[in-house]
Amino acid sequence: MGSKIITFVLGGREVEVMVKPMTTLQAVLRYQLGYTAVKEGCRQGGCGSCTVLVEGEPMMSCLLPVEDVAGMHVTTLEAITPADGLDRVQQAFLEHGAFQCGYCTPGMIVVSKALLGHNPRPTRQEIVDAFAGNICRCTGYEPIIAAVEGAARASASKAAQPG
Amino acid sequence: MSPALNVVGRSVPRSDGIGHVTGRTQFATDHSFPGMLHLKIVRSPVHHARIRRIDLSEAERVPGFVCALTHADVPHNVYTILGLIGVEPEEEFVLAEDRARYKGEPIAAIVAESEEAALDAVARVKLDLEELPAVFDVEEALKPGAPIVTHWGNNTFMYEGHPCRRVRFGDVEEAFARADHIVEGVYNTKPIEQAPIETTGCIAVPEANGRYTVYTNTQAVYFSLDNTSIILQIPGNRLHFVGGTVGGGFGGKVDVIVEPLATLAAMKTNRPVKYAYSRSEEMQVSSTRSAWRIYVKDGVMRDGRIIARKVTSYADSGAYSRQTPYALTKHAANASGPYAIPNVSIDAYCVYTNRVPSSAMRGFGITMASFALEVQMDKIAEVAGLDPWSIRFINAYRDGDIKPHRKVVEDATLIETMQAAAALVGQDLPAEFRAMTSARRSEGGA
Amino acid sequence: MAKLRGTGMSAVNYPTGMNLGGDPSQALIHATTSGSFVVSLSATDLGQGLRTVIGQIAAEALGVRMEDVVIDTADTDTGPHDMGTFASRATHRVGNAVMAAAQEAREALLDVAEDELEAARSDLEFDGQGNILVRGAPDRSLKVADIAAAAQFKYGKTIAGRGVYMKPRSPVDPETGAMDPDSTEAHACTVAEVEVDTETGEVTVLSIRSAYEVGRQINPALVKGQIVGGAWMGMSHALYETTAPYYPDPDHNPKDFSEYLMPGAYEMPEIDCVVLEYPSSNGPYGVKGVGEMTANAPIPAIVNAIYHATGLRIDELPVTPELILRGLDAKERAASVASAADTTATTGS
Amino acid sequence: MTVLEYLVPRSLPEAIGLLERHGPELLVMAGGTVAMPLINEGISLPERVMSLRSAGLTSIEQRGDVLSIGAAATLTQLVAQDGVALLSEAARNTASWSIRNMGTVGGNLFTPPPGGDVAVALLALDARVRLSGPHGERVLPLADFYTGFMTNALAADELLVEIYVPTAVGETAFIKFGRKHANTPAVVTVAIALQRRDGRISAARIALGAAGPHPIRAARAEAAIVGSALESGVIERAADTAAGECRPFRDAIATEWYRRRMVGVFVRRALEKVVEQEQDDVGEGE
Repeated sequence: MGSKIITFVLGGREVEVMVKPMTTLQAVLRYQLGYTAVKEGCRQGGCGSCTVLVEGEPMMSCLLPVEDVAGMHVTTLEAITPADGLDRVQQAFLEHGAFQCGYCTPGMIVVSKALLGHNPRPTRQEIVDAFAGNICRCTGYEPIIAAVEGAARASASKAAQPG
Repeated sequence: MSPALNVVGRSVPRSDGIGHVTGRTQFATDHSFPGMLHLKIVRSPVHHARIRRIDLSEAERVPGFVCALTHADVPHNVYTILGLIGVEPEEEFVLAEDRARYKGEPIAAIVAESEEAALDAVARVKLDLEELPAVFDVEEALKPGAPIVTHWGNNTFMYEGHPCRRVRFGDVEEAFARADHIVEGVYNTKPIEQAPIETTGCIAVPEANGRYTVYTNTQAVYFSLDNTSIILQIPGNRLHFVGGTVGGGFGGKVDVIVEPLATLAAMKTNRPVKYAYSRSEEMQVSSTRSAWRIYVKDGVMRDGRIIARKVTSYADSGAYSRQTPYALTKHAANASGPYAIPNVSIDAYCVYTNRVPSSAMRGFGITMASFALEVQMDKIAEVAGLDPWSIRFINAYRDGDIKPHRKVVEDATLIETMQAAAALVGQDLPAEFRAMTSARRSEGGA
Repeated sequence: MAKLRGTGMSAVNYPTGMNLGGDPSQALIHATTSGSFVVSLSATDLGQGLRTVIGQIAAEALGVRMEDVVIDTADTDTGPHDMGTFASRATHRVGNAVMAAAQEAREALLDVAEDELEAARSDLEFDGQGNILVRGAPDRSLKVADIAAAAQFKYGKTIAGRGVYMKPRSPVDPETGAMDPDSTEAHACTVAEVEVDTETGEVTVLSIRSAYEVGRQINPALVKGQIVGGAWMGMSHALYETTAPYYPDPDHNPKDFSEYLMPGAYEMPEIDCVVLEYPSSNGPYGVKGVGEMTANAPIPAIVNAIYHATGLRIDELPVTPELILRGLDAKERAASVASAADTTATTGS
Repeated sequence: MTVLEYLVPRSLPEAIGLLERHGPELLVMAGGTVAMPLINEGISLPERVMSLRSAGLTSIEQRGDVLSIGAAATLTQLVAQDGVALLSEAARNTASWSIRNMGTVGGNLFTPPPGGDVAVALLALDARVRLSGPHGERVLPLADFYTGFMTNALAADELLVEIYVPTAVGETAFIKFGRKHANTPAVVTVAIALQRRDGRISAARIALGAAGPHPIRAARAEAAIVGSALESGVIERAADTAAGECRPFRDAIATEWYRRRMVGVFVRRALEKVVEQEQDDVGEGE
């Protein structure tokens, strides 16, 4: 059997790709579409560096044949980055030094966005739970947790501002 | 007084920060090129074997198979990564010849149109192996009759005629004889993986001008370039290495494993070739931090002064030594710890076993010495009837002291650091330790 | 179920710089006509922040703003030779090379500035904001960018500098081990608190508090990042990690992140640190280096804390829960044998 | 062989038809969290793979006193359901958020130990599984589904399509003990469901994970406590018996010795948790 054309919505834009059977979403994003914020730390579902949102929910793109997201909305870090500057979560990662080598960072930020989307004021425990599938070898996690707490506070104070 | 500084000493934002939080930072294998081929390795399934035959016939029939490389294709197949700084002998096989010395040792490389095809072809290579007895323990490897791992006939790295890196300072035996207490310990540590989140990898790309550009996540671009040049026997000016952005290193990316074969495959196929470790390769066949066994014997006086220390250390280098001989030298230079000990004897062995080679890792030669010595210090404290803080203050080195390797101590601040830690945790120190400094003993640093 | 708490400490030195020397690093700096300084190197950024720290050193040494410095590194067609980023050598070696290159580039700038500002060299100073001033004459200043442009278009001169740093290769005396095995020594003292579950053998690290002395900190936030991340890695080495869980038996070597054990965010203890600065004599601005050493002191501190909590001397890493349980079992057996012996002795007397 | 075909049936009959057509060489996959890593690494080289993700097997519904769980329902769905607390807890303690969004309840039954934490809970709940093939359907107790390490009662042409869990479960407790607190393989997993009448245990199911070739029941421990009150001596007896009868193994995470010891500790702690929950309930009632 040959290749198929699969259509899905990537960061709000419909894309069409021709793929061999069972090509992973990760491979399509990185090697066909050039979305290299989707990282490739293990391809075992174990590091979280390839995390993307499928219909708003975090998933490991290395374990997902692209056929399974046909017609769905996929969001990568590229789509989280606003045209003008940085998202609040990205800003918080900068301010808290929540990365060193930067390789786990895209996955961490995608998960943070998903978490804050579901739960704008997460407890420390909820943050820790959300990151259980994302491995960082450099920072000791503490600055990452602080960044998410910081982003949540920033959102709350912005929401509290009149007008 | 030095002039005021403008930017040194300030927590300025990281210059790569925006790239990292937006994912725009380009890591080595984020590049991809039209027509790029994929290289995967056929590895030894056993710890030690004679290789009788490599049968590629079935692999060659896999759709997408492009070529295979064996040792015969590698111009200078036996190398030593530290050969660049004069370390001998050449010992590691880029691709195994008649013998595989560890489980996971590369025997052949398969180049294919896709990663899937390369993996498929690798699975179809038939190896005819005669399994040989293997040795996995550093002291077992040194016993007479142990399986010999190296190709020159013994299981230790030789340091200018000695089977270990030696340090001799004073007379430990005389000091042991007059010591009030002898404190002995043996410390064992298991191998550790650097485990960077980005696996080791590179892409070698043939350029229009006959050169090869290699995008790599090596920690040391020239080290990798120079070793590649030696292994492939091509002038360094035909190689252009591009790197600098590494998704975690911790010493795991100081070896030169992927670049020579990827470049060789690019030369052979005239196409871009990617060779990146899978996670299981990174975990199971990439270099580790050595396992260590460290024997420590200290002679201690009633007042807590350590007057003699004898250390015998064995680092499990695995089948090839890579950076480990250098780690032993660093270890030997520091196995007395940050203490002033007048009589010291150190023997540090780099031992070959049928294990995955060990190499560099964060804390190279020191991390496990610090573990052994600092646990030993607590034992000494107990024997001498002192608390852990006192034993360290009493023995702390000062500027002007002579280390066992004969270097005069210049930057000692152990005492000040311990005082700061005590203050941080609310540990009361006796006045004599509060007043102590690392200044030269002759300058009142009593 | 008992949970036992204990505190342990350790104090360590760390020799920085590739130990036996003979490991040169070069830097080349040139000014563009827009006033940027391109610093060409071949060091790598592993995440420790090399580009940032070297950018700070270059800006400081050149007397310009951080944003006027471009770090171009690890391209062997443009970068001069460098041994690599390992052995806590990068900031030390490359930083020194950059300072030397910056000095030469400054001199070249001053050559032109003397003419452009009609002032003696000894009266010129950099304000660190991208300007050269005539001391005592605030109205007489020029932008570095204008001087760089003038050098190119008016004088036909390059604004460039070359730098290299090499600690000469030190031989080792094979008999005595006499050698020069470091460039400078940094220090750390760590206090760890643990809690041990005597039923499961689990060790929970409650806190890791440390003092570090690392010479001059180029960027304190990055230093702190190394200390926090290193504390995590030290705890991981102490209690979790290995590729050979049954060493020397080579079997059951982990293949993925679930089998290769490392603590997660949940396991992170409270981390606290203070940093002392005793500038070294030979590092750039007194740097010693901090990247490698931060995982070291936590390991023995944790192991010593386990002893304090349980009375078990552990001499093996990683300290698995099984190791603790077997140790506690042996201790209990020894105690019961001892008490049986006591009973016998008492009865016998 | 590079995968030639990835089949994504839209209904159960279509899936069964495809399985019949392609035979046992067809790799059946649901969430992909176990199969995909093996395929990515070239350890598994299937020619044809069928995904059950879109075959209409994803619902979780309460029907009377039975919770019906589609085999392709995700672990995230299982966390969210409020019919059986033990299942939510087991699912919450499995893997990570992303993996729970992908991994399925059915897939968890095929995950070799030390994985398969949800399966341990299902075993304690006396779940039954519905198997469907071209010649009809059958329903088996989960306890009869497992036949050995990575082997089961599924015929070559059958699919596991649904899991039935009685909702009247009595008192339950779940503990997963790993070397870390989250997203980690089990040293041991314990799930317990008890019924008590007049202060005495009338029925007990103690299920263990990572303590045998597949999730197992500690039948002798169960027998040892039925008829007794749930008090410390009885709890100790259950723990000791379970530790004696389990069949643990050594892997990268733990030795057989350590696992056996932890079976004892965590069977006891799980039973103590039941007691504590009862006291909490009493406390709340006052």
